[in-house]
Amino acid sequence: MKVINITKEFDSKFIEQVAKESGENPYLCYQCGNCTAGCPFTEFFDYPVSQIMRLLQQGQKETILRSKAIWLCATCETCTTRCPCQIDVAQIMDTLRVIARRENYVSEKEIKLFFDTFLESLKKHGRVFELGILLAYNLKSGKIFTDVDLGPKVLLKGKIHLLPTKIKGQEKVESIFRKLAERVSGNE
Amino acid sequence: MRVGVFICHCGNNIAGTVDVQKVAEEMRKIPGVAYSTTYVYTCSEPGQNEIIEAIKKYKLDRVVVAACSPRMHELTFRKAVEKASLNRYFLEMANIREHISWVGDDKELNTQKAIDVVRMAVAKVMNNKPLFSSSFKLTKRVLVIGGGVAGMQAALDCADGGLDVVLVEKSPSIGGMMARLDKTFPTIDCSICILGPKMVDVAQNERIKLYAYSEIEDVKGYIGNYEVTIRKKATYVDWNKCTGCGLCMEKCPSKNAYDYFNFGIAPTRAINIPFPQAIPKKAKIDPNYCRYFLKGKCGVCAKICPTKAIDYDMKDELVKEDVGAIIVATGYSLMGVENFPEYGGGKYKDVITGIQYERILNASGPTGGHIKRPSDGKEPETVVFISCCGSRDKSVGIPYCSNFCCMYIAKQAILTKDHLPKSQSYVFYMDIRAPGKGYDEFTRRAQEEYGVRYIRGRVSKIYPRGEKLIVRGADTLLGIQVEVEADLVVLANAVISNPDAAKLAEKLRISYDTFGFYVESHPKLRPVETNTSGVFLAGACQGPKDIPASVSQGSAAASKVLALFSKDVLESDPQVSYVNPNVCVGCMKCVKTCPFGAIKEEELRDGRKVAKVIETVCAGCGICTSTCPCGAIQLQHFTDNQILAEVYAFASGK
Amino acid sequence: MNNRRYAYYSGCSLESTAREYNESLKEVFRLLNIEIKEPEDWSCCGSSPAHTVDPLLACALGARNLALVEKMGLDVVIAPCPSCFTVLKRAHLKMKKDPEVRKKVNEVIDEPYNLKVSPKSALQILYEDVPPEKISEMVVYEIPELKVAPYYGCIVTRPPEVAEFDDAENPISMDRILESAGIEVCDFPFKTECCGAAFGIAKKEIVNRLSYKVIQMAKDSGANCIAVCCPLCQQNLDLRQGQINRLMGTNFQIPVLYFSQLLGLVFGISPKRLGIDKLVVDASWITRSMRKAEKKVGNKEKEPEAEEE
Amino acid sequence: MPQESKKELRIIGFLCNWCSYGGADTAGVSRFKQPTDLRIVRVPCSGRVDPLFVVRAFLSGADGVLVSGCHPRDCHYSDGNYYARRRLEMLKRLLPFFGIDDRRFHYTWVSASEGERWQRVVTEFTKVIHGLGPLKIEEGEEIG
Amino acid sequence: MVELKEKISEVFRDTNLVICWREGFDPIHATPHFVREESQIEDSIFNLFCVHNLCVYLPFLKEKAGILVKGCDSRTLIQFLQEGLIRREDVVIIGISCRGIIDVGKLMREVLYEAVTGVSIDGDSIKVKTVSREREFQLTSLLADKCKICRYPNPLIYDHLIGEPVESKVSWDMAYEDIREFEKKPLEDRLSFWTKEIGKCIRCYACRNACPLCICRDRCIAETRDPHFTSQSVELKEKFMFHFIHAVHLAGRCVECGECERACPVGIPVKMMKKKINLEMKELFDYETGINVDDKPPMYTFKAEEEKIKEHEL
Repeated sequence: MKVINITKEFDSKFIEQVAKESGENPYLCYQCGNCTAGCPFTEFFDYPVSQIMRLLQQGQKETILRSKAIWLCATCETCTTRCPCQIDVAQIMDTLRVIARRENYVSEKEIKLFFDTFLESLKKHGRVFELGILLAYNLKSGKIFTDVDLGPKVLLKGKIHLLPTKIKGQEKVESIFRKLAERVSGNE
Repeated sequence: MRVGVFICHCGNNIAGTVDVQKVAEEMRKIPGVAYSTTYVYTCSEPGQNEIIEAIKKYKLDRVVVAACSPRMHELTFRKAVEKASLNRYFLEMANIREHISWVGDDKELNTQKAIDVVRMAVAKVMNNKPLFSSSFKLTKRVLVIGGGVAGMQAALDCADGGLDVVLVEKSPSIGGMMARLDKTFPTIDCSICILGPKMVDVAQNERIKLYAYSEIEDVKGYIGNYEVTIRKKATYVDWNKCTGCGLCMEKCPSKNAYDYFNFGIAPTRAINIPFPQAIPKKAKIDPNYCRYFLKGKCGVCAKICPTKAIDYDMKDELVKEDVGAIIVATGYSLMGVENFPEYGGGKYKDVITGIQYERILNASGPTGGHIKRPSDGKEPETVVFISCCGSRDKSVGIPYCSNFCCMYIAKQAILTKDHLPKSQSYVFYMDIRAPGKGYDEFTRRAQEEYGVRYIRGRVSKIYPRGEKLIVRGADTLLGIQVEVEADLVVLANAVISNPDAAKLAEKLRISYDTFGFYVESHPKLRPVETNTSGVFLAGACQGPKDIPASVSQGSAAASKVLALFSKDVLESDPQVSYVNPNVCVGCMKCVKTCPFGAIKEEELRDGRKVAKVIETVCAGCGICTSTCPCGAIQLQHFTDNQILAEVYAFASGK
Repeated sequence: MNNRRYAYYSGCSLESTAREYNESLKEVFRLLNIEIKEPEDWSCCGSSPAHTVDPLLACALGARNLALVEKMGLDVVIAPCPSCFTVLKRAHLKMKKDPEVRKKVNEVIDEPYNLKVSPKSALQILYEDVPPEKISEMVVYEIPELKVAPYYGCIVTRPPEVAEFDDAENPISMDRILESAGIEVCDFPFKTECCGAAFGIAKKEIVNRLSYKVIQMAKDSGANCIAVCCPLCQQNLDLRQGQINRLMGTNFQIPVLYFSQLLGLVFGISPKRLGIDKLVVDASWITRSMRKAEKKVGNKEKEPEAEEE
Repeated sequence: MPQESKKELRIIGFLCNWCSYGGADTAGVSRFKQPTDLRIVRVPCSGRVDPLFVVRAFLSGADGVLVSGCHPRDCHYSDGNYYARRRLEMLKRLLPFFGIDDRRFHYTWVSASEGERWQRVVTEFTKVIHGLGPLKIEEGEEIG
Repeated sequence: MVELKEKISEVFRDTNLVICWREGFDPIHATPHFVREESQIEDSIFNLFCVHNLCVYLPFLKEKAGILVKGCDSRTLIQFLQEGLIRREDVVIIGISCRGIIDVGKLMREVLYEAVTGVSIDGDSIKVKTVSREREFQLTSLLADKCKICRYPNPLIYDHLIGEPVESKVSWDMAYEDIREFEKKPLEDRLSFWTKEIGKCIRCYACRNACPLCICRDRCIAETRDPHFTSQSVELKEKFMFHFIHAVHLAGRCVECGECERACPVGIPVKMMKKKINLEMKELFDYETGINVDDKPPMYTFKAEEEKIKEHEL
């Protein structure tokens, strides 16, 4: 394992940024490990939650933003609920994901793609068109056969609409996306 | 008026950033200032002599010392002016070190600030009046509240010192938490074997008057002269007749009473003696479970009692005791197991607390000292201990460490191995806190000799699988989740204050912190005193504490009482409030707001009602003075005019 | 009970994959005289993807719908899907707490939201606003063979600061509702474990492994049916049960019903209208074993004090 | 804390002996630098502070008045700061009715160990008062 | 009027002292009347000119007394009882439901300060005869300002009640609208308003002397040197100090009877300051003065957790 030169590689700006955007103070964490213990995804993570928190306290921006863990978090809120220091850990994970996306660190491409596809559908129709998401996702990910086994089950039961529903207020929803995008570019 | 002003250089501490000469010069310009000088170390002996000489030489009648904080040296200089035959309250200090020279770099601004502050002190001292303390007699008896190990130690030490002691214990027997423990760390002494003889000493000591199953109803009075009302709760058994034979308990048909002594690990009878070594060893009926009280008929115990001690009509009784000092040793409580839903607390019978496990380990406990788990009575093979359950957990409002859990976990894990050699214990911990003598070695021994597996991390959830409990936690050193298949889980539940701690504090007029623990007068230098003179603290009522610390405090509190009672009269602090009866309009708002009950209504000869301060009770806060609309009640040494003089002097600096 | 009126935000899932949740819930509400009204032109709440992109976006998507409800003059909106519920509630709380956020969000949505709506889950409405006796009264069928594992999922009670409902670690609302309806529930330790949530498409294996644990625990707890209140949970446990069996080598056949479907059954609503046939894992044995309820359920008498002579 | 200009404003502080005065001492012992405008009056308890002292200070020329006591629950006299809190809050709400900016009067709690907090209170409060400038209550036109 | 006298004599048999009103030196002035002899009962009156709050005499009175109170005055009694300044068993209260009283100042201005020789009231109008002529006014135009926003026209505490209950449609918000309006002005305007108003003060202390809750009377700290809160100088700041003393000492105690303002010879809106504090007392402690005997005046009590007092940030 690589030696970290804490004097030089301590990114305090990153800690501040995360603290500001999440509204949480990472220094409250005393590494009890309750989040790691309760997290249903620990076994799939490259770094367990408590280590993400520790890496954050140590200003290890690169390691965190490159980690898979921040993408695999499903925001089940177990960590937040059980944290004895009352840190909204899930909020921090969310913030890390937002920052990672903003700074083009994407270690879990499928998840990002799924999210993007979802939001694209939302923007386009105002509501979510599930079959469309699946098809678009399959096309873009190249995994054409994701969940094809389930398709017939769902379709036969009449659960998924074959055509998207577009609501009247779709433009209004789209305008939310647009205005927020303008805000971001306006700020920079 | 001839005021003398003495500006201290404090070496370079003050003189380095304050132009002390200029300050002295400015003071000379104030009318009434007869002398103003500087000295390098005013608190030194020559410095003090300088003051004494100057008082004599310049006929000074007031003194201002501008130096460090009055919290540091006020008493020093008061004694100095007294040596020069000046009343000690003719001294004022101006704090030009902590508040000026040490916190500001700009010498010019510092000097201006010092001039203002010293001028304010001069203005105040000109309004000072001589104050004299009065003396009063005291009752040389002491009340000890709480019969746990700390209270017992205090009671015994006081009695040894020749004092009469009134010992009040809330539960039916003395002994407290220690009487419930099986062994003590780090020596593995049998707890009741070392405590039992002490309990007997208390019972047999002629100087100790024990009120068991009694509580403090009311406290009146002040240091040296307290009048305490004690509520003797109804036991429904005449203790003068009860011999403690235990026959009633054997025959009692109500077998589902909650066992307070055993923390509900198993039921007891509605009439019971809490444990074999109880002192006093007397029976008591719990009317919440007694058939006679619930259904109006039964009477088995009354029939069977050989001495006819049962009295269903017994009522609470109030008795009064006069004492001169009070030692509070009310101990602590523990967070209930139901506070840990993620661990199935209250839901899974085999998730228990440390103190409950202690009772299971104990030979006089419900299992006779055989380790059997509550659900099915089987011997556990795997026992998991979880530290910091509630403690150090801000989300449940307990940020503090419970002090002794790390140690008793190690002890219980060792004992588990002793009792059940085939068993395996696991300890989930965040930090091992073992700073006492022989403590760290003890926790190491648990790991090295007894093979207790310590896992660094918290437990997130416990759920059943078949007869096992799955304990899912983290090993943060490895950064992985771990699961233990446990037969029994012991939670080191947080130490909390007694639920009625605040109520007692209000009666005693002592302070308590956010968590309900009593606050000592000074965390380092006055650890067993409270801010109410005459009331002392011992043991865990002040914060979580282990046995040695509790015993030390018990002895310390006793020595404080003995020292206090070594005098025949006490002197009162004259910095108390005083009512000018000619000004008082008798609205009695001061009476209502005084936190100490130190003001009473008095009728003058002309029939007019006015307020009057009981000097010995007044603590000198001055709430009354800021409450009084007409300025009739004035806190001596901090009168309206003294403070206003400072304000006016402040304003004149513009 | 007065017929309270609520706004009803069904959400995208209930319009498609979770149609049976939508329909069964509406039936149950109708029988219990709970009047609901859908906001016109509601849009998607954004679910998890939105807040991973931009917290403001998540807030704005939620707030737009809350503003619609506000315009209807109603003060409570029922969001049966926990994902929607959490987004709406968070949007509400965030805007309430931080005037800065309120300002920013109101700038980007078409109508401003003035914090007058409280979002609640369907579970909360049935638990807090409907007396248990009322539920018991409606029961016409009993299903003696049925033993249900009540599965709440992650976010209907978590985190407690957002949910402000029931216990985060050991919720009991669904247990009590089902019990009031005479349905036996088992002690289910994994009430709030995560099924894998939205990763069904992108990370199928994770979801299958997590869902497996939930189903296995239900089985271990003696349940022959799982009750859910979340479309994602339902989808993961029911639709993917076959995938799970293949991956883990198990042979689960545990039907996964919305708690509202179970209520509907004992209330006597036709299984077809409740969409029982839409379930992937066959649940027909449940309907087959239904029989007319004999006695009133739910009013358990106080047990006599246990005492020995 | 370097002062931008040497122009000081008149700030007076009433500090309880047990907590805040001690806190100010602690700040001193720790050499936590502070602006120099503040002059401190020691009182036994914040409950001793008559709201009229604050008024008197303003009317006698103070530009800012600070009162600091023990944190609620920690009062040396158990209840003093509770009374102070009510009375001073009343005053804080009354002052602007007469046209005196309520920011000129601040009451807070600082314990004997909170030297750093004391430094922050003094620094911030002084900054606020400098932002507001001197308080002017001047003679109106005479009647008749 | 017959009812009034009957009640007074009934009470008088029990107390030997009844404090009420009688006609003053002219028809538009009533004056306090201490009935100590049976024969004095005949002179007692109640009319639109019975402006005084008679409760001012009660604290520290060493005998049992009967007293007449209007709705507004009755709050004073409740406040006294809250503060323990009188004992309930020492007073017998004759309450009068009141439709408002006349502001004699307004009337005098209308009649150009001519001497009034007769007054007659007919329904909602009032005829005033002066030495030179007779004029008729709408009653409402002459009502005291405090009566227009009166929320308690009926006594809140009494042993005997006279008159039909009067309904008030005034809400809390209406009663304090003037304060809220004033607070909308910029700070500087508020300061200059008070600079002008308080500048008029001649330190006659009439406001204080009329105030039933200024129990200090001649020991008032506005006049003492010990404690020396204020000097006797005519400087504006000292005048301010006096009015602050008055306001602060009445915090959570003023029942808004308005006697201070009625007594002020130079027309300073003295009551406004107290109303402002009362508004805050309601806001902070949900407390309203003189409404409930069991309440505690908020400045003389506390809660460990104050729901409404937030810590102030700098």
